[in-house]
Amino acid sequence: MSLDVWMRENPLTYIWLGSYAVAFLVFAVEVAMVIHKRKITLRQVRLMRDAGGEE
Amino acid sequence: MKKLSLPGLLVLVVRRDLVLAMRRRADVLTTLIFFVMVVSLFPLGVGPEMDMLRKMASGVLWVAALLSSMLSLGRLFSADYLDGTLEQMMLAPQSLSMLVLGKMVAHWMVSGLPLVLMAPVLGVQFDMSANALGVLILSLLLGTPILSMVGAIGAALTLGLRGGGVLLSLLVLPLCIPVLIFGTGAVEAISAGLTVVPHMSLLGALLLLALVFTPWVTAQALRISME
Amino acid sequence: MQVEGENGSGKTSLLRTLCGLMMPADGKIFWRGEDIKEADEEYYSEMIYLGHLNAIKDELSALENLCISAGVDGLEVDERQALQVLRRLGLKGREALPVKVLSQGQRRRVALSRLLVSDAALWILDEPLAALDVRAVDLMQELIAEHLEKNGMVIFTTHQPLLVPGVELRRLSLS
Amino acid sequence: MAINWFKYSAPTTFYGLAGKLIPWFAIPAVILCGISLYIGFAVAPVDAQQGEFYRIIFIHVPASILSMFLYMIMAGYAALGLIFNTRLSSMMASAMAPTGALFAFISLWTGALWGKPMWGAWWVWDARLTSELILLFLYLGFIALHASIDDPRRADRASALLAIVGSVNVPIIYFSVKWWNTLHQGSTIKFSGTSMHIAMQQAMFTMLAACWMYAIVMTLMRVRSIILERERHTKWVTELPEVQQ
Repeated sequence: MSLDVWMRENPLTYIWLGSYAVAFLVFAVEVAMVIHKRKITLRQVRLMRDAGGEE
Repeated sequence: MKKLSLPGLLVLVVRRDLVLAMRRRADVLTTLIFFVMVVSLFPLGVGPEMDMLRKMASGVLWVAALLSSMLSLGRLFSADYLDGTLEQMMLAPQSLSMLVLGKMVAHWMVSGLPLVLMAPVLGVQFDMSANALGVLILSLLLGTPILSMVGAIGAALTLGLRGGGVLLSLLVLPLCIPVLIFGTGAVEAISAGLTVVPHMSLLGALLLLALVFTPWVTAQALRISME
Repeated sequence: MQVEGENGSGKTSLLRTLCGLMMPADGKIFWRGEDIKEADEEYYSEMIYLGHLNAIKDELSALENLCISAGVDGLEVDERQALQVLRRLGLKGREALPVKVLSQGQRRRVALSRLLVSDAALWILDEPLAALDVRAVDLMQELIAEHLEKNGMVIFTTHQPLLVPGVELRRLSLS
Repeated sequence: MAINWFKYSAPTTFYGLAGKLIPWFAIPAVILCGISLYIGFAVAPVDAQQGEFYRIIFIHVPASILSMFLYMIMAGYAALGLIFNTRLSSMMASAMAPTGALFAFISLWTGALWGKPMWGAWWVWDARLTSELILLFLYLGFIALHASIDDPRRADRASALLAIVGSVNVPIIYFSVKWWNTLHQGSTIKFSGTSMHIAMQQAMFTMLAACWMYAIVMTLMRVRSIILERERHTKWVTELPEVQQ
């Protein structure tokens, strides 16, 4: 199988692309999601405050 | 006026749920038919080689039993919840755990016991030996009550939620894995000529643990869900 | 005591909180000087709650329903007594029918029958008169009067006027 | 009234505290991660048995450890929230769940990638991999239950109960899976089979520390959002500088 051969010839690329890149991608996505969530929450809170102020 | 004792209460609740199940027989039958169907589909899916089927039999029967007990769990509390009976149970001076235990026992008798009784017939379809069949029935007998009891926790937590049925399976199935492992392990052990005592005693221990803790946990879950 | 208020003013919530089905956001509820959270069993054996829902099973007959719900309340009721109670509530001849064939008012009566077999001192009734006809309302007034005579307490909500002869009702208005 | 004060203003003060703590964990997390990668790839020697492939463990093992510890800590917080009715601990529990689930996922993913060159198969029903998978299911159940209940108080309490039941079950599951595995003559290759070089240990422990810091940062950031969301009706939230602008 070609993947098997390739993997044995380029172990470091395999490790980096397969494990570390994926892991760091997951971390990056999580960080992005958390920051996005904070932005949305802040916007919601402001909307609530503005709506409350008009009442 | 006479006060009802705790065992009396247990009997009352079990009898009530059994009478209700008998008057709504279709529900009980669908669970059983589902079980039979899932088990019968496996040979169609993997082919009729008897050797393979004999090997798979215990696993197939156990997984099917697990799935069909999930199917009936949703109804465990929801009917009582909708018509207000559950509310009354929470206000009863007796311990809610006892009432919950009664409902668990009734649920097992309605949805677990028929599966156990049906298992030999299906086992024969898979060409199981008499020994293995006996062990399988014994393991189901010990294991299915645990499924009802652990499932009751999930049923109480998902009470009245939309999409409760799927969620219920998602919550309960991982918790049932040890039962599945020990149950099928026992059958494999006897097929390999080994003793089944450790499997059975572990299943028995799990059953005792479940018997002690799950009614109380389920009662707490009901209180959380009913608030 | 009669609790009054518009729809959504919190009557049901108040009653549910009183019987411990809901936790108060603040404060405590006392029964005979004890917090109901601690006096769990004593409180619940002296209290009976009837909510919007009838808490009866469609598949069971009126008689079975009464015996079982009394059993859940911790009381053993013999058949003769149960039949008597059902008869008094005007369900004569329908005791053995499954409840699903009865009318709304008749189901409400089955639910009310629990009150008559219980010896609870405190009745908490949410809309007890819903779906009841004039005769049943009269009967309800009679029942409440009897209960009060036995030094009982009743807390109820209603939109209909409920007059109990010889008793001054206390009113609590939520608005 | 000391307890009341604690109960009601804890999220208020914690919001600010968490904000101040985040950089103190975020920066070391990045630095430690860098150090670990340097040691792991430049210093640590090639393993005699496993060749270069063993270097996956520098991320795999910390991720597995984190996923298990986070579940236990989450269950602990959930129990605190359930028993003492402290809102902050319930919020912490729900803030930790996604991070824990992601660590479980990373652990499974890297485990599979390690397995392919070692065992010749992406997935082997090894006791540890299987338990990790079940742990991921438990996380998903917790998150799904929390998400499907609208009332936040009921959501907190219900999922807390689930987390506690799950944490009681985790040892039973682990034991049963391990037993099942030995019964079926599973794989016997183990990470710790060969004695570990000191540099390998260093790389792994620095990465473990980095992952801890990362998990703390994520939890704190998420809990800040949750606090804002739950407390959006209160005065202190509307007076926050980040809301004012």
